[in-house]
Amino acid sequence: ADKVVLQLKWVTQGQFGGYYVAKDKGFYKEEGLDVDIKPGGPDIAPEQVIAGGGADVIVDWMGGALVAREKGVPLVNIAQPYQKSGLEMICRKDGPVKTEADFKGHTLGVWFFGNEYPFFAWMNKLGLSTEGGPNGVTVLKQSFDVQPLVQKQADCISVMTYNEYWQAIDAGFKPEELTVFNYTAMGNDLLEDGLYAMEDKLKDPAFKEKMVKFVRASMKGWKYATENPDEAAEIVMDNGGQDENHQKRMMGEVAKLVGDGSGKLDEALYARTAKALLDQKIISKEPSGAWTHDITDAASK
Amino acid sequence: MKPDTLKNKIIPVTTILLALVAIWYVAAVLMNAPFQRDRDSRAGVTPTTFEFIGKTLAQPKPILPAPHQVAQNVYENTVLRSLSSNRSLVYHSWVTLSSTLLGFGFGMLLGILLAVLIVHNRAMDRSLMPWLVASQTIPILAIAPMIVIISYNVLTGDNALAHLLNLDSDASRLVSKALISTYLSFFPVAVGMVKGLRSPEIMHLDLMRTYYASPMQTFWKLRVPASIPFLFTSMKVAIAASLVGAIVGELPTGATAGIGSKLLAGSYYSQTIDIWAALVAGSLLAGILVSIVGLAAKIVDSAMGGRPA
Amino acid sequence: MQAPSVVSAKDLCLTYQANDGPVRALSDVNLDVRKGDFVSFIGPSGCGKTTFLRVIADLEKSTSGEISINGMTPEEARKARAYGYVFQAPALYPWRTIENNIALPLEIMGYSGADRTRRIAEALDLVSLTGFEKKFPWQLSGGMQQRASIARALAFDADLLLMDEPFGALDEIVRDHLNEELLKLWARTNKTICFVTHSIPEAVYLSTKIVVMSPRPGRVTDVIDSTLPAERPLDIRDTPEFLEIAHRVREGLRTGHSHEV
Amino acid sequence: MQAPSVVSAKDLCLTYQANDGPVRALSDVNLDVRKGDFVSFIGPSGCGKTTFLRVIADLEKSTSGEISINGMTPEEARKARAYGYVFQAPALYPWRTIENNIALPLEIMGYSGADRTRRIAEALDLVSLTGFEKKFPWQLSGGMQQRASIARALAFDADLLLMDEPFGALDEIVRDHLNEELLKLWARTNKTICFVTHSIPEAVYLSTKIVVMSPRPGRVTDVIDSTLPAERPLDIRDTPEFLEIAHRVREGLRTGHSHEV
Amino acid sequence: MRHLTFSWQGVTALLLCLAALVTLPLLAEGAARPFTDGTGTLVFIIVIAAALLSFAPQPPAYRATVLFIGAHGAAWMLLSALSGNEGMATRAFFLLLFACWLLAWRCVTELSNQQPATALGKSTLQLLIPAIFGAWILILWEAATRGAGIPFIILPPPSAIGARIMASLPILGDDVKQTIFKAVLIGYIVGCLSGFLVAVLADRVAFLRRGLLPIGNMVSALPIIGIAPVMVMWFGFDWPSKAAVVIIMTFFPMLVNTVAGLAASGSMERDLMRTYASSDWQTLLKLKLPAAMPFIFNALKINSTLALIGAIVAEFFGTPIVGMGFRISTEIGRMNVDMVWAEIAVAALAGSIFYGVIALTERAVTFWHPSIRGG
Ligand SMILES: Nc1ncnc2c1ncn2[C@@H]1O[C@H](COP(=O)(O)OP(=O)(O)OP(=O)(O)O)[C@@H](O)[C@H]1O
Ligand SMILES: Nc1ncnc2c1ncn2[C@@H]1O[C@H](COP(=O)(O)OP(=O)(O)OP(=O)(O)O)[C@@H](O)[C@H]1O
Ligand SMILES: Cc1ncc(C[n+]2csc(CCO)c2C)c(N)n1
Ligand SMILES: [Mg+2]
Ligand SMILES: [Mg+2]
Repeated sequence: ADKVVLQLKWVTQGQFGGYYVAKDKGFYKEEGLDVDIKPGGPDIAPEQVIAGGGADVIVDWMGGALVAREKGVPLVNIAQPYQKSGLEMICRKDGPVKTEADFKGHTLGVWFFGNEYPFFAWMNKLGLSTEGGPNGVTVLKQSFDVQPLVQKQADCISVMTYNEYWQAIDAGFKPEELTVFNYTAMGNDLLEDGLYAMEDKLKDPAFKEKMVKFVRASMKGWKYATENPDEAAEIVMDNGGQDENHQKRMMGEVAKLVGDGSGKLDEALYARTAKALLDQKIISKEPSGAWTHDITDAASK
Repeated sequence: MKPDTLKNKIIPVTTILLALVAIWYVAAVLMNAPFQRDRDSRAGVTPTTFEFIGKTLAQPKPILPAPHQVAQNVYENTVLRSLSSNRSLVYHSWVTLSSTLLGFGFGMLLGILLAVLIVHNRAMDRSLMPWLVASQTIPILAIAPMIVIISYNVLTGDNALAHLLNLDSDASRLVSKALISTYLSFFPVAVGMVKGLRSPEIMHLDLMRTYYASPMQTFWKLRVPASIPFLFTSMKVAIAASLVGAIVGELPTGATAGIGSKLLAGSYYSQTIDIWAALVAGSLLAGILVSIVGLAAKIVDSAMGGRPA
Repeated sequence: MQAPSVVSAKDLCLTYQANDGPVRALSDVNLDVRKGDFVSFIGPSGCGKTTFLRVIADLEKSTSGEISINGMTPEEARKARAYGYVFQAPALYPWRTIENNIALPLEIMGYSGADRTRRIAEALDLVSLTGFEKKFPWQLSGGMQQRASIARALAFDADLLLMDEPFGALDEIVRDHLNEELLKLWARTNKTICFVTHSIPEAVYLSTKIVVMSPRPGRVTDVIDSTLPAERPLDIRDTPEFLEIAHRVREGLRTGHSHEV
Repeated sequence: MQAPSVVSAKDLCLTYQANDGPVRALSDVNLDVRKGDFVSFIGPSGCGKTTFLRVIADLEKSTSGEISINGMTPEEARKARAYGYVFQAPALYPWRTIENNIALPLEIMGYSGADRTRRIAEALDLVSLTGFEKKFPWQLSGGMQQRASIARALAFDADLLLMDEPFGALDEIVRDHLNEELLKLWARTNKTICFVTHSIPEAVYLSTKIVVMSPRPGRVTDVIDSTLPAERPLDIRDTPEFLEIAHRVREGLRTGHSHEV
Repeated sequence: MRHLTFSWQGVTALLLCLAALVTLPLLAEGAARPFTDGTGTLVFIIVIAAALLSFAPQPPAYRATVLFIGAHGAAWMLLSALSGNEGMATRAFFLLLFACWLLAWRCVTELSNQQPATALGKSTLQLLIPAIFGAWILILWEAATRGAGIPFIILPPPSAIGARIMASLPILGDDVKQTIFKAVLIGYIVGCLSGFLVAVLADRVAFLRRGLLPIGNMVSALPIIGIAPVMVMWFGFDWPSKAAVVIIMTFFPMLVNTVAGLAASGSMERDLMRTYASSDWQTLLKLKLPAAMPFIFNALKINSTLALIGAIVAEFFGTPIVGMGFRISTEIGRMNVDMVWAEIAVAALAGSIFYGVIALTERAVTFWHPSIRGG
């Protein structure tokens, strides 16, 4: 079987349920692939892994991928399983922030390591400085959990709809005690989990064919996972996921982001993401060739 | 056991340990109180002081878990789980232990090799020594993830080294984690062994000269035995450093097993009890490793005519 | 006919380069030691006794002048394993038993197993340490350690024995005993012995030749040939002949000491 | 009329609890030292000389028996700073200059600045170390270090001086000189001195009273009152009277030594 | 004596040159700016000449100079030929560079055998020898990354790191202020001081000492760094939580070493104090503390590296958006690997200075200790 190494962006969890299901249910094998799924972690940069030859394809956010492309790692989006974004910012209702207008002078928790671009794009749009002071916001590099909100170290924190949000609920917050700013709902979302491969490798038809099979099987996995979230959560648990209930809930939430299940990249969303990055000078010139529909088109045939 | 051991060791140590546990309990109540108050007021209940204290010591995700919560968690995850379950602390300790030992082994080899070079070669001594010190001021732990990822990729990628070693992905993961341990542990060994290999007195060296002993004979019959106490002292430091390296190497690198990954997973889900249980497991592991080295030192020492204390 | 020369020094000088300037440790030393001699070196602290022994042993290089050992350079003599050296301190290896400490030179010089065992037993017997083979150095008193170190130097065949204050750490009674034993050994084996001491009676009692040295710069001020008979019971030390030689040595020392304390 | 008693021991016993069983270091020691005495302790290694001095100095507690110093218990005497102690090794602090090492007891006992300076100068002069005030201990030879430690014990006013083999590390000439100086100092100040030595001539030369000890268990086997005159030139050591006392001491030692080597 | 003195380094360098000649050219075909014949030949001539001249019967100082100029001149020419030709270096190029390296090695060996008379000469050599060694690490690194074309985001060349440092001085300055001057320094001072005070207390109270010492010994072997996330949880995002990690990491080594040091004074020295009926404080001040100094400095040195590591790792678990640990983890995520290495270089520099200052103070304070006196 053809070997494919997939590098995830984060630890094993429901967020990547589709790939684990595809592997577990033998969808990859049916396509003649032997897929090795490598979990990530807070300091694993999938871009670096693929540049070093440690993976054939990676799960990455569009922001990180475009930045890497400019830094000489020619990543190409070959599929976009997540058509919506799961990022949001939540604030305590009993705290000072109720609307976007209240941000000024307050402290916001943000994830860095390439996950900060949507936040900065949003602040850019609001015209808020991120350097602190009375007319800007104070930014904290947020750790892995919701403690900053519980302990009132930050007024608002970043969460994923499918993950940390539920940890806040577990910590005793009721949904009505939280103000939620959802990036997708605000129209500020930048593309999240997509599949990326190296441009030079894609020139090789054999590799391209391999990717077609990979994407086809993966999307089949996603379809199965969204239809059977509990079973998918079990599969994730078997592969090293933590906290079963949490994974089941996560599968349910993730299903809402996957969309039509074709994995096809929405060009408008791509354009918005690229523009937001350009506006903030995170990238310096309009990227070109950073995505292709070839793979998804071939896969859906 | 001599009665002195009881009086001079066991009683003071247990007293202080008990005092620490007591302080821990008080701290747990104090630190967990605000959240509990918050919670109670949201739920609209007003517990008695006694109930309140009880609740602060029984939170599922406390800021500071009470000792018995940690103990219970450790007990459940060691005794009650099968050893191969990935919730077993024994299993995670084993994973960490294996890369600790591997890194420690590499570190010892590298450290001893450097020490031998430095002791036998003036140019090495003068050019290498300052850089050895400088090497330890690099915050390797901060770039541990990068190192682990890059070396893992090199080991599994398509290059000459990878073909030469031909490791599978588990072995590569192990080796790349062990590199961090190696980096942290070679230094104390190198420094200690340089000291040790240079520890023979001038008179002992002169004695060898009067016998017209070859450099090899001087090395094996004098320098090596003289350096043994130094070797064990640095081994104690090195094995502890190795363990730190292995844990940090697992922290943010997507490892799914090991004490570091338990710390991370716990921290990711605010499962403080799990964090503390992992810390306890790490501490036990450190204790066991250091004691083993200490025991080995004692045995070797008495075989080499060491005087009982 | 005179016995052949074992150590012969001519105008020997040695200057140490210390960090606060050069130290003249030996200055124009002329000396001839013949086969079978028992030569004692005596002199105040720092007069170069140890340095001279070290030059003979090729542990120190002379700055000028000539020295030959059995007609060879010191280096050749060392490589020919021509001498045994007993340091001022026992210098036993703490991780080796007494037996193995004595075996050390034998191992290095490649003596065979059986030969080794025999030699160790003999040497131990000579210094009355039989029964202590398996002990480690720290289990022995200072005097016993010193004797073990003497045994180590006697275990292999060297005709020249260099001994640097070997009995300094011993009390008078033990010292007397070892003096007797050393004389017996010397008479039996016909070795040549160079012996450093601080004790005038010891020097007079043991030697056929006493070299008196004086410091700053270290030089030989007097060489006294002993008139005592070869047979020397301990109470020879109360005879007028003995006291006279002792007196001459003391006078020699006192002039060397001049005004310093 | 007899001088008052300074050290008085009655049936003094001391047993050390070592890890391989108890060691009887002192057994039924009876001794009376009077004001102005110069008492030498001599005996083979391990016979308890140091131990006895340490009991007097309250560094060791006796197991049974009685001991009084100037009519006080050793602890009271120590707190009254009744004695100066010279250890077998110099025990100088390497981070203090010679001058400051001598100043150490003066600082602790609260002597005033000017008084201190004067006393340091005097003490240094007594042991002929003037000019070495600013040196650190490691810059001095072993003998000079030992002299500095003697100066340290002499710098403050203690009527009792306890000296544990103070001249062991010195060569014969320097030793002779210091012996003379010590006798002069003793004659001038009328101090009481307890002095441990391994050297028979030294003991005889210095003492008004020689205590011969023997080991296992440590006990006093002989107390010899010297018949030598108070005025003692160095060559008194060649007189028959001297030799006779020396002979008696040697005999005493030899019986103590019995069969060991 | 007018015969030649061969060295294995020199001979091997000549052999490598020969091998390089056989495997020419120095840059792969299609290089944008290939070597001109002139420069290529010049490099060969320099290397061969330096190797040959180093065999000549001349004083070592002369040989060292020739080797120094030859090795570094040739290496510089080789490296400067790389710009514009990234990733095009061939085997011959590296063989030649290794030859230069061997000559530099020979040069260091010659220098090590020098015994300069003046103090100035001594300290110059003491700096020069390790400097050459360090320079060659950088040269080989530069050649490996630029010559062999290792991707920038895997390992950037030192020249790029240097440029990045120069371009980012204000940011680096802010990070150093946050991490070193706040977290590390405060944590280090508080940790060492409290360890010291508790040790003095433990020295006075035997019960405390007996109980605390085994525990302290054990704890200093524990992976304390694991409490970093806990500290961030307790003390918040800013520097106090980092300082707390540093305090805990430095406390125990100081405690254990000081207790050992206070017990290190010889029994005879302590008996001496007893004969003076000295009070406990006098004994502590005049005997035990001075005798403990080597141990205390040992702890200060160990702690100087622990402190930096502790603070930087703690920043992984949440910080304000400034600080060396923050920058390192964030810039890896942004693929600015040169910035990561710039922070590392700054950290190593700061650490070395920190260590050096302590080592110098140690020399001044424990001048009397044999390990210092012996050189
Ligand atoms: N390695 C050295 N470097 C510099 N000077 C030295 C060295 N070794 C000895 N000296 C000096 O050389 C002189 C002679 O020293 P040596 O050790 O030979 O004396 P010694 O007669 O053996 O004295 P002692 O009776 O004290 O053993 C002394 O002044 C000493 O300080
Ligand atoms: N702290 C101790 N613990 C156990 N035994 C001891 C201790 N100190 C001395 N001894 C033993 O007590 C006996 C007397 O020792 P002491 O030091 O008084 O002898 P000494 O006469 O001074 O000998 P030396 O001439 O060698 O100094 C010896 O057998 C010694 O081994
Ligand atoms: C340091 C750090 N970075 C990111 C996240 C949040 N996170 C969890 S899953 C996910 C999506 C990845 O595809 C993200 C951004 C975190 N908790 N900590
Ligand atoms: Mg000598
Ligand atoms: Mg004694």
